[in-house]
Amino acid sequence: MIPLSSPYLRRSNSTRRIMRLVLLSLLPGIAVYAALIGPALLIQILLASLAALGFEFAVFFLRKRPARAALTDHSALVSAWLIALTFPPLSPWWLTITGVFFAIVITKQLYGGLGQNPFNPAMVAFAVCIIAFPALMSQWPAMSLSLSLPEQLELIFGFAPRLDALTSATPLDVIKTVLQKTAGITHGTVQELLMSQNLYGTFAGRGWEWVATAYLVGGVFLLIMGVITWHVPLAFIASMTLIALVFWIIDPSRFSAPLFHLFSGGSMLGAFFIATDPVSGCATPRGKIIFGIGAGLLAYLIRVFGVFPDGIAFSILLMNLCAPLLDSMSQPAVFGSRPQVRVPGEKTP
Amino acid sequence: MDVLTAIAILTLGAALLGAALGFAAVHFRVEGNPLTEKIAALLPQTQCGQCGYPGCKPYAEAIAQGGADINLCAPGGEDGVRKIAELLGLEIKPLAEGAAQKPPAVARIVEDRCIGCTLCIQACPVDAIVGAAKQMHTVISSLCTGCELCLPPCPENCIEMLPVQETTENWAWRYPARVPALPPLALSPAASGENSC
Amino acid sequence: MSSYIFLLISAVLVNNIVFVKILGLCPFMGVSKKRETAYGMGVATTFVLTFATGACFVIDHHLLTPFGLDYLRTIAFIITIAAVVQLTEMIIAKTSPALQQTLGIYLPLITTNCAVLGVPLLNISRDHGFVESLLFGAGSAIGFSLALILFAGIRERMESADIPRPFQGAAIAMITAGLMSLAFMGFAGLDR
Amino acid sequence: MLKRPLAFRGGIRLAHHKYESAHSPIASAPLPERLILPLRQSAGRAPEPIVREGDRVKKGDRIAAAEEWISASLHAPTSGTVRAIGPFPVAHPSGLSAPAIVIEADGADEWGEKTPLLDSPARSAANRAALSPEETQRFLQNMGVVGLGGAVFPSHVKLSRAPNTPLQTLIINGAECEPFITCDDRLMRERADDVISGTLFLRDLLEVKETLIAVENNKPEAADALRAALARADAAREIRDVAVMELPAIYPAGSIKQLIFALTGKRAPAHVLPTALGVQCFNAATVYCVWRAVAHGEPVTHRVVTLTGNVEHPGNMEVPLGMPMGQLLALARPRPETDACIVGGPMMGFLLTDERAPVVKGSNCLIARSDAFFPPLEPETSCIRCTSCAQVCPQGLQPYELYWWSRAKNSEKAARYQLMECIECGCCAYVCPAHIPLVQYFRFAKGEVRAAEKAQDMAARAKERFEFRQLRAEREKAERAEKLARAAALQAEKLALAAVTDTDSPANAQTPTTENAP
Repeated sequence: MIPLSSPYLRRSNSTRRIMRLVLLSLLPGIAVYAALIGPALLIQILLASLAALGFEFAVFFLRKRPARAALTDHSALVSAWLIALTFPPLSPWWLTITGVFFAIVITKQLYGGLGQNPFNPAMVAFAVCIIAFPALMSQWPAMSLSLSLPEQLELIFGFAPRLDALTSATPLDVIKTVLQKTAGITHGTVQELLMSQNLYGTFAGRGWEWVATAYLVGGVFLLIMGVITWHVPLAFIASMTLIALVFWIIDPSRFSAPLFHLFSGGSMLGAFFIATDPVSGCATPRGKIIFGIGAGLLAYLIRVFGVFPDGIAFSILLMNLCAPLLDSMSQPAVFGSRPQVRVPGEKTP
Repeated sequence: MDVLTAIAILTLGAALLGAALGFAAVHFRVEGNPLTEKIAALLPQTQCGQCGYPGCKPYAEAIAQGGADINLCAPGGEDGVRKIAELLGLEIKPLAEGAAQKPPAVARIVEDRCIGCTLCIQACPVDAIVGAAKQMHTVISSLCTGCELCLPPCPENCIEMLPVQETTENWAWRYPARVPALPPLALSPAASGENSC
Repeated sequence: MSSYIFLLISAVLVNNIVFVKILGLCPFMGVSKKRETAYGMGVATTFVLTFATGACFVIDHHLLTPFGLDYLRTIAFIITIAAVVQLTEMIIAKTSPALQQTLGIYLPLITTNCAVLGVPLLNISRDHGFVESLLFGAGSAIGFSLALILFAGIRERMESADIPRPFQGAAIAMITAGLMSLAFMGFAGLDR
Repeated sequence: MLKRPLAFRGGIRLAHHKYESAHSPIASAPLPERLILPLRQSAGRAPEPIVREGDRVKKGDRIAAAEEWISASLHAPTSGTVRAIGPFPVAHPSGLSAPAIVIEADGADEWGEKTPLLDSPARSAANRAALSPEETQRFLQNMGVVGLGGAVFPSHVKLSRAPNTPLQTLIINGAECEPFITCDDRLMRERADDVISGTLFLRDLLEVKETLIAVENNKPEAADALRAALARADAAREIRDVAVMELPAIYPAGSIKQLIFALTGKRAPAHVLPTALGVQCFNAATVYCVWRAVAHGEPVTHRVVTLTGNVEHPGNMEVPLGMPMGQLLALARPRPETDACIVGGPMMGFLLTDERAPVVKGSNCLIARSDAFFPPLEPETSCIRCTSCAQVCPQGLQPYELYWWSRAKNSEKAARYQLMECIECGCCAYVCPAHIPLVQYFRFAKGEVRAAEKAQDMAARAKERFEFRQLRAEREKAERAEKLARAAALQAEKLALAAVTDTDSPANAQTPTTENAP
């Protein structure tokens, strides 16, 4: 087939390739995470992926449209993987599938599918589930816990009682709960408190710091491949660092260091993989920077002062709300509409 | 007693508020309806009267006063209805029955049948027909809005509507079709062999 | 001072009148198709709401309570609000015909905007003083405008999205409002 | 003068594909039997034919004369007989026909009278003071000189001076930034002296301070040839203010706004002509034609066309205007899998819809298309707003927004995102990972915007005329009423007078009533 209108040349690139690169750059994070937590993560990823493809197919079937292109563009997989990575790895199977349903069907396909959803599907899934099932969504296995594959499978698919003993507080939980309980009692800096609970690693939460580092590596790969631009991650990291620094300087016994915040929870995943989602985020350079700043600030505020253990999902959803407005207000100047260079010798009227 | 106080206070309040409203109604009175002009600006100004009103402005007035439906203007088409609906915050409607949008056309007088009666000149709302009594008349096609108002008065039926032809000058690109249809060109090597230098 | 700030944050974000209190949904759904109308409605509502809260406070504290007519509160408030809306409409019609036009039939809708009645009633139930009442009223109104404008921004983009037939129009707008509400739940706890 | 060209925003690096057609010299195309000369070969109004069917014409004879300022004349490319004047298939994306003059060649190729502008020693290259700019402009209009870069704007119009801004810079555009096209490259290499002479002629005419000849750095031979020619001209008389500038080969370096910025640092705002910035720009081939016209009296009857793509013998040919394109491309022997012919470059050209359509002044290149050279159509997928398009847009637009609204046929919204500033260079569609034919959406939406503007104009004019008509009707009515009133008043006065005279004689006191009776 011959294209009707010029240009007749095209760079070989495709949405599928972009999505594949995103998946590829998630691999280091997945590898480290899985090494720490066990094969449960991989099971969750598989589960989420299958569910995502199934839901996509179902929607296209109901709409009587060919599903092939949508199923092979890997965009559903990206959402699915992000859900698997943000949900507790030992969540029961139905929780993951509920999340995927909200992501793929409600948030993405009801708005017309790829490229038209105003909200990030994975983050809607997270927000829905943490509000609907707060207890399940905060059962994070202890990093030191080593369960065998059958045990993990039983927890995910079986009816085994969910033992609270298996789960432990994440470093972010500790900051929130323990600090509030011990308000007024001097216990040194936050870092010392975490150390006392054996939750502090080299520079941030034990174990989690390496997962975050692996996400950072993947994110830099995405940057180098040109899939994302520097605006959002840089603005996100900078704003989060800055606000954390301010509070840390004010009171190091109540607030933890910026480095800790950057490498805890979903900060790195959010900065490089979620806030950079082009569909639900801002598209203009200035809009992207504001988006990143807003997401970074809100994530910190919600994480530290709000009721939820981590603020990434809500901060990104809140910035998603603002994205259309930010975009239209930050339209860059069209070439030539800036004040032109003065022509020498030209008389000014 | 309580009931009486309640009634008294409510009456007092109502009277006060009523007085304030009454004052405002006098003081902040607005003359005319600025909506009419805005609606008129969205109408195609063909003055064709197909909407049932004697011109575009009367129709605009009728819409502004809420008397007329917004989907009566055939030359404005669906796009025109959409614009009026957007202006007034109403739901978009399909064009009214019988108000189908026709392809743009201009009137032309078949000159050898024209008897110079000037009836069409009097009918033309935009003075796009020139001519004098007992002389042949001509439509200035660049001014003609295609309203067809000159057709009924003509005793000789000598005015015809010519659809505007597409030329390379007024042609515009089409909406991209998902599957373009273009016949392959006969640039076969056999053809090229005959003319090779 | 800081309590005032937290009150404002609470009214605008944490307890957003639309997304958390789920009040004032008719104008929220009706006037959010275009951003220009949303701005206008936001301004008008902010004005009416702030003014109405003040007026209602005065009426409640200096007219109804002294005479023990608390049971007339709802009807008295409704009358007050209706009058304020009428006044606003006339003033806008005189001063800004453009705004009057963009607001169209929605300006009288403010009368039936439950947020405008809800906020003065909430003020009474929370024992807010006059300044607090005004702040709460203004904050709720700003929160309403914010919700409206953000929603309008998203809806303008959605206008040309390929939404499945059964969900077009009000259905997807409701879902969007729900998801926005979900996002606003993230603010929970930030007013303490 | 800038030491080196500035980099404009956006743009893309493309595989040049220039070597294939640029390595052999310009050949002469054989004279076809019939030449089809569409009247409209330039921007503005088409010229009016001044020949009739059956007229004999000689090569270079004027066959259609410009009747408006923005219009250029048309000439017979060879001697022969006018066979027909009427609609004929033309090279246009629409595939529609347009009025044309058909000349049957007699094979003699006999020149008519040549009247160069610089016809005597008094009016030579050395002494041009005797020429008035207006005379030159009229001469070039009669010679049919138009921009040969593709926009075909009549060149004489561009020689008018802006009322307030003195011209600073003359730019000769030899960038030829689109891949595959090499006609200007070969022309600059082989006929550098004429190009330089034309450049100097325009420089003297426009009295500019500096003259810059822009050549992309993938054409070093052309730049060298121009420099050598410049040195030869310099030997005759000192030239200090003309320079050959080599631009980095980033598409679209030859687009006028981008070129002006790269060479002068001036940004042309929306809807502002370059002359308002003190810059004027001519294509290199146009400059060549200017010189052939003024010095040799040769109107524009031929042009160099690149034949390339999926062909056995890519190269450049000097082609008489009016030669059918299918016949021309056949000279380069298209290979078997050729399935279409692109007229113009691969980034901004269009597909030939009829092989009988003739070469016109704006046809710079014919490319035989095949899937090996050009990727076949891939299904359009959803835009994910990846903003690749915005990153390469040389105009600083947001094509993904334009697409969003153009796709929804909401051209008003698209226009608000500056749709009309789009130069249709195709960079956005080139990089789009979703394979969206962005430019076609924009062309469609632009058409809608123009149609809406036209409808708006029509409506405004109709309204004005209608209101005036009503006013007139009312005035006439008022006048008539006034006349009636006056007549009535006169009558009443007369009656009153009569009554007065009657009352004088009481005997006739009853008569008025009988008089008044109908």
